[in-house]
Amino acid sequence: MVSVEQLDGGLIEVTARLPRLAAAAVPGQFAQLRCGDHGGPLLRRPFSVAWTESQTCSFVFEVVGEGTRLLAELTAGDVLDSLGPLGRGFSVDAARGEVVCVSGGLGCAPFPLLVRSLRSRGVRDIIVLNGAASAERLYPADRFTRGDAGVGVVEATDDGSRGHHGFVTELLAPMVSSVTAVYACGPNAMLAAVATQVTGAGSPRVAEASLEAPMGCGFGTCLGCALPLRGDGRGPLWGLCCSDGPVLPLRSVDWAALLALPAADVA
Amino acid sequence: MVSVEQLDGGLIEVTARLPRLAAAAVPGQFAQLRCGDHGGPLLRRPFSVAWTESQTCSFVFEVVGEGTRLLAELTAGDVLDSLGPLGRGFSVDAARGEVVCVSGGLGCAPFPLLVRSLRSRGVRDIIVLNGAASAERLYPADRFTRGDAGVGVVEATDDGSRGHHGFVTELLAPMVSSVTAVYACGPNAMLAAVATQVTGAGSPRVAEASLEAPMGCGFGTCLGCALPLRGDGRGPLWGLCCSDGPVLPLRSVDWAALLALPAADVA
Amino acid sequence: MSSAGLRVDLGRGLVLPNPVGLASGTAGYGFELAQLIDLDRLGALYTKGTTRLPREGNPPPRVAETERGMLNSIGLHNPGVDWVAEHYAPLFAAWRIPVVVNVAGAEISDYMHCARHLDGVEGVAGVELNISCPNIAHGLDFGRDAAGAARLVDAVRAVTGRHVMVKLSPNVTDIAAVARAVEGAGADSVSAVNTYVGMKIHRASGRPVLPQGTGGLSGPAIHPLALAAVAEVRAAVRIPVVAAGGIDDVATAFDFFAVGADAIQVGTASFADPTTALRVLDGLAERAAAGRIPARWGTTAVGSP
Amino acid sequence: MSSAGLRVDLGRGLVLPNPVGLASGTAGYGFELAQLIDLDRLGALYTKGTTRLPREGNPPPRVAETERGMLNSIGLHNPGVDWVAEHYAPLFAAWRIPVVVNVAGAEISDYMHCARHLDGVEGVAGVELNISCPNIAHGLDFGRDAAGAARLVDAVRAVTGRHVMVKLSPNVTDIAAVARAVEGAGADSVSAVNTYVGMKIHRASGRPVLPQGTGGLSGPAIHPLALAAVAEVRAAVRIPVVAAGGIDDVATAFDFFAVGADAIQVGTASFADPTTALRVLDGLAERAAAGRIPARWGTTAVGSP
Ligand SMILES: Cc1cc2nc3c(=O)[nH]c(=O)nc-3n(C[C@H](O)[C@H](O)[C@H](O)COP(=O)(O)OP(=O)(O)OC[C@H]3O[C@@H](n4cnc5c(N)ncnc54)[C@H](O)[C@@H]3O)c2cc1C
Ligand SMILES: Cc1cc2nc3c(=O)[nH]c(=O)nc-3n(C[C@H](O)[C@H](O)[C@H](O)COP(=O)(O)OP(=O)(O)OC[C@H]3O[C@@H](n4cnc5c(N)ncnc54)[C@H](O)[C@@H]3O)c2cc1C
Ligand SMILES: Cc1cc2nc3c(=O)[nH]c(=O)nc-3n(C[C@H](O)[C@H](O)[C@H](O)COP(=O)(O)O)c2cc1C
Ligand SMILES: Cc1cc2nc3c(=O)[nH]c(=O)nc-3n(C[C@H](O)[C@H](O)[C@H](O)COP(=O)(O)O)c2cc1C
Ligand code: FES
Ligand code: FES
Repeated sequence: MVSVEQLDGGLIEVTARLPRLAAAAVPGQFAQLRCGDHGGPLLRRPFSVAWTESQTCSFVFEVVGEGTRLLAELTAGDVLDSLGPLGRGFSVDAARGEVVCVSGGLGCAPFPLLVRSLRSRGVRDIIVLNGAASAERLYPADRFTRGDAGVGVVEATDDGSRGHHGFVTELLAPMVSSVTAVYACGPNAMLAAVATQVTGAGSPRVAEASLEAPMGCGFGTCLGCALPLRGDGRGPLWGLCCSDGPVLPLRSVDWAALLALPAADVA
Repeated sequence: MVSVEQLDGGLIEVTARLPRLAAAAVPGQFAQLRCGDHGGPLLRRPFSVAWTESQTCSFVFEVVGEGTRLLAELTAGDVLDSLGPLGRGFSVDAARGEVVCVSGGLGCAPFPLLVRSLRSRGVRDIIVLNGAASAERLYPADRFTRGDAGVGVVEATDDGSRGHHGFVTELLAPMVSSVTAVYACGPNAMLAAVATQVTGAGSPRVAEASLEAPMGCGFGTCLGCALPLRGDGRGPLWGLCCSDGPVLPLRSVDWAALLALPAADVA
Repeated sequence: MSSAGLRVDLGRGLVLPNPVGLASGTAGYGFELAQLIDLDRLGALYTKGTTRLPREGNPPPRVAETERGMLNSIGLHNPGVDWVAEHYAPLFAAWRIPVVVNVAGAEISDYMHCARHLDGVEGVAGVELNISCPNIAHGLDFGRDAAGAARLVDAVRAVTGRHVMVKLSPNVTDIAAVARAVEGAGADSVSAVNTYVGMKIHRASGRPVLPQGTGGLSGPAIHPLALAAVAEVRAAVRIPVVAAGGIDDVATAFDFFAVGADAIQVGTASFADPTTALRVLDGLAERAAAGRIPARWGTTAVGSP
Repeated sequence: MSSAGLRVDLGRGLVLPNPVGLASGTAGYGFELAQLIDLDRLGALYTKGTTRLPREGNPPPRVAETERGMLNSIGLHNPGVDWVAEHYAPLFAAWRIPVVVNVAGAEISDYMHCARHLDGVEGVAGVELNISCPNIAHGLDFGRDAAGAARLVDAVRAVTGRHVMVKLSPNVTDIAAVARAVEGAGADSVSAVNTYVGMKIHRASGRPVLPQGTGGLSGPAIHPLALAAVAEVRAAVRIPVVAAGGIDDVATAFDFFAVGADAIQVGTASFADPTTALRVLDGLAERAAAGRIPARWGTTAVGSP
């Protein structure tokens, strides 16, 4: 039971009847989706839970390889096989007053759900800083706000085709001292840039990012999804993206080591 | 460009736009069909050309494994990737007057095309002896005759649910001496039974069968599709089903050796 | 589905309630999977490869997918044998599923150390000597040399009364020779196969995806290779043979019983579907109930290939 | 697509117009494929394994499909070297594509006989010694033993002035040692890999599908294994390395150039699509035209794994 929506710029939003996942998922958690049936890839692919209704869950992605190609081919009536919710989500309890979400590209995925959750917990003002390569690749602002006046979206594009011309992280600096929480999701370079802005004195109490790593299982048994965490100075300590994360405090990640790793894609 | 017709008893007839195959195929030849796309089986599957129109070819099969399951899933608009025509077909030149076709189960596949070809070459009477396990698994008689009064179909079923109760080969005995050609296709045991009826004196000049073997390529390069041919007495000589056959003179096959081989299916 | 009557006695105290186990490195130490499935119904849990000292493992990427297979280069990321004996074993002791600790090392003394520390520890049903890990320096030496493997087993045999299973490497010219050697040295059983050395290239850079260059290939792609290897091992030794390699349903598991395996391990398939081993077990129980499992899981005579 | 500038000189007179060849046993002696594709555009045809005397081959089934792979047990069905030299070579001589005759045997004298009979025969561009056929008795002995392989190459070297390529078996503990040994004995190049020993079980009977029990696994399933093997061979020898194993498009072919192969062979993929090798060649020519092929096909330094 699936519906597939093609957004501008190649973004795709798939909504499927997954009542148990919908009931259990907290913002920032992900599901392992099977792509294709027997002939499809051996391993599942991880996707953030982008939205839930009582019976359904939505995921946002674009086609980057075989798995996402098969997901994009789903049609109404197909069954989506999902395992989850998995991993640790965002800390929402300490957020108060104003918070900011920083999204880069497909990093938008966890934020609609996070925004709803924060608002339902009484967070007054939420600013979503949403960046992408170009205007048509921006996830639509109203999918973050869902008509809620307490949520604002500020956009940035690398090519200046909409909103701020430049990196989305450039929009963060002026607000970093006034918010109680920063949540980020996007490319590693963007996350590292966010991390440098939230490590000084007067930084927000909550500063977290959702990270990615190639996954074997998604539930902590294969030890495949290692991410470099800050160690004791003798090199990084490997944490697991799927079970220590995917959401991690920005200060616990060894950003230099992370940026030095080969790209996660294998194309 | 495909149409798929579900017949009774699990038989399926697929018709696809394959103009070059349609133009070139002679009765008894086969095509190597790709089943599914990238995720499907590595190797193609061989199917007899059952019927041709100027632009299309038809194939008859039932679902026995992964490849045929994927073929059965084809829907209108899908492309059928075919390699062929391949192999040697039936000898039609020497046939005159009366001929008989003996079909067992899915052995029906090559006969509609053969019957049309024989009639167009002036063969007066064609009897198709069509056997199957039960009535609903019989390929419909009118697909052999296509309304042609010069073609008769006599049916046999193992369970007696239609026509002669027993083996189709039992119907052959009374006519074997009066026909100029016997063409057979079906399970090996049936073909062997036909072979014993056509080897004595007064046997028809043409006595041929279409055989099967697991195939790697279908065009003579892998040497995978070995069939035991009559050798010089020191054991069988291996011929290639795909290029020496699939149609072979009944007398050139080493039936004892063939029946001693493990079944071709690998389920 | 009842799994009574599926008991497998592998010798020296290692009795599996049924032949369906979870392969080393694909089920951690069981804690995560216990949240997802009823672990206690299974026949055995083979833990992540455990070493003398804790190990951080290799830098990522540690896994990469191939055609119907996956490469891994985890590098024996594990908390060390002391931690396992002190903190995990007491939890294992509360489970019904026998836990076999997979042990790895670089020197014979490493294996001896681990075996000694696990000997007599409640909750540890036996050790599986991983002499075949392709992802650490020297990790393959014992597995690739029959004499070396025999020396290793001999030394470990001297320090433990527990069941000693030896996990064979398929990356060898003559797996039967290694199997015979470890049997001769006192191994109670062998398991086969570990992963095959493989590589994947990152197309944009032309460099290997895994920083170590190579990794271990597992999954359906290796199933036919593992079958041939297990058949060869079965023909070479009398001790029980525990089979692994590309099992993803009851049919692929049964293929191993057909070549004479005594028990099986489900590996990579658990990643995509953590219930795979339970499905295999249910299928097995169904066949057993229908009388479709002859003595010793229907061993057929398969000549040494 | 032009393929000018793709010439590969493998030494001792074996010059390939381009690096894309058809692997032994997957193109027969070329005659059937010549009906289906423009064979003369390709870089080399490696013939079916050819023996001293004609061979009938193994009883069927000879092929069986596995997950993204196939097993074969053809058993060197071939007309014998005399027939090839007398009847086929004159036809080869009329082709532009260099034809390398793949030679197999049970004894050193068999190989010597074949090499001698093919030496100086017009139309035969070289011999590829198949020391690694898993489908005949003794067929693996030379390929699995570095010293034996060296003796074989040494003996063949003495009776032919033609290019001698040695086809390595991957079913060994140390493929680099075998490669070094044959290089030392005078091989002009090596090709790797031949098929991996595998098995498939007929589910209804529980018996192997292939009457010999095992067969050789080829196709996409082995691609990651072949990449690791070729990388290891590349690091071990200085002579040219011709790579095979699971190539089914230009990307999978390029993976081998990334690990330092000088040329490639397309095998199993030709069965499903006889135009595969031409597609690979076109893709290669396109990349070459775009300057995306550095010297020696973009060899990157891949450490011995
Ligand atoms: C926790 C988590 C949440 C994610 N959420 C989303 C999301 O909501 N929307 C979205 O579009 N993408 C998300 N991703 C990335 C997404 O999983 C990859 O884009 C996807 O796996 C690519 O699969 P493919 O088969 O199409 O690509 P291929 O490149 O063909 O995949 C090949 C292999 O590489 C791995 N891989 C490729 N890219 C990545 C990546 N970026 N991260 C991890 N592994 C990768 C795949 O898992 C697979 O094993 C998330 C990743 C993680 C770890
Ligand atoms: C020349 C020729 C013509 C044929 N024509 C027809 C036809 O018109 N209609 C029809 O229904 N069937 C026909 N067959 C049989 C058909 O090819 C098989 O039923 C089909 O390959 C099964 O594929 P699968 O993937 O569904 O089955 P699986 O059993 O999953 O196939 C697994 C493997 O076994 C091989 N295999 C299984 N059964 C056979 C068989 N009977 N013969 C050869 N190989 C087999 C397959 O090729 C494949 O490699 C023909 C076979 C040959 C050789
Ligand atoms: C991610 C991963 C980690 C593994 N780690 C170990 C290990 O630590 N020790 C070991 O003996 N085998 C290890 N293996 C090998 C498996 O136990 C098993 O032998 C192999 O994967 C083949 O089975 P499969 O194809 O079902 O996965 C590992 C396999 C995988 C996929
Ligand atoms: C049906 C078949 C027959 C083969 N026969 C031979 C042979 O006679 N001599 C040889 O050296 N290799 C033989 N091979 C091995 C191939 O040449 C090649 O090394 C192997 O198949 C790996 O490449 P691939 O995965 O692209 O098929 C054969 C392979 C197949 C599939
Ligand atoms: S993906 Fe397996 S441990 Fe994280
Ligand atoms: S199927 Fe390959 S030679 Fe006949």
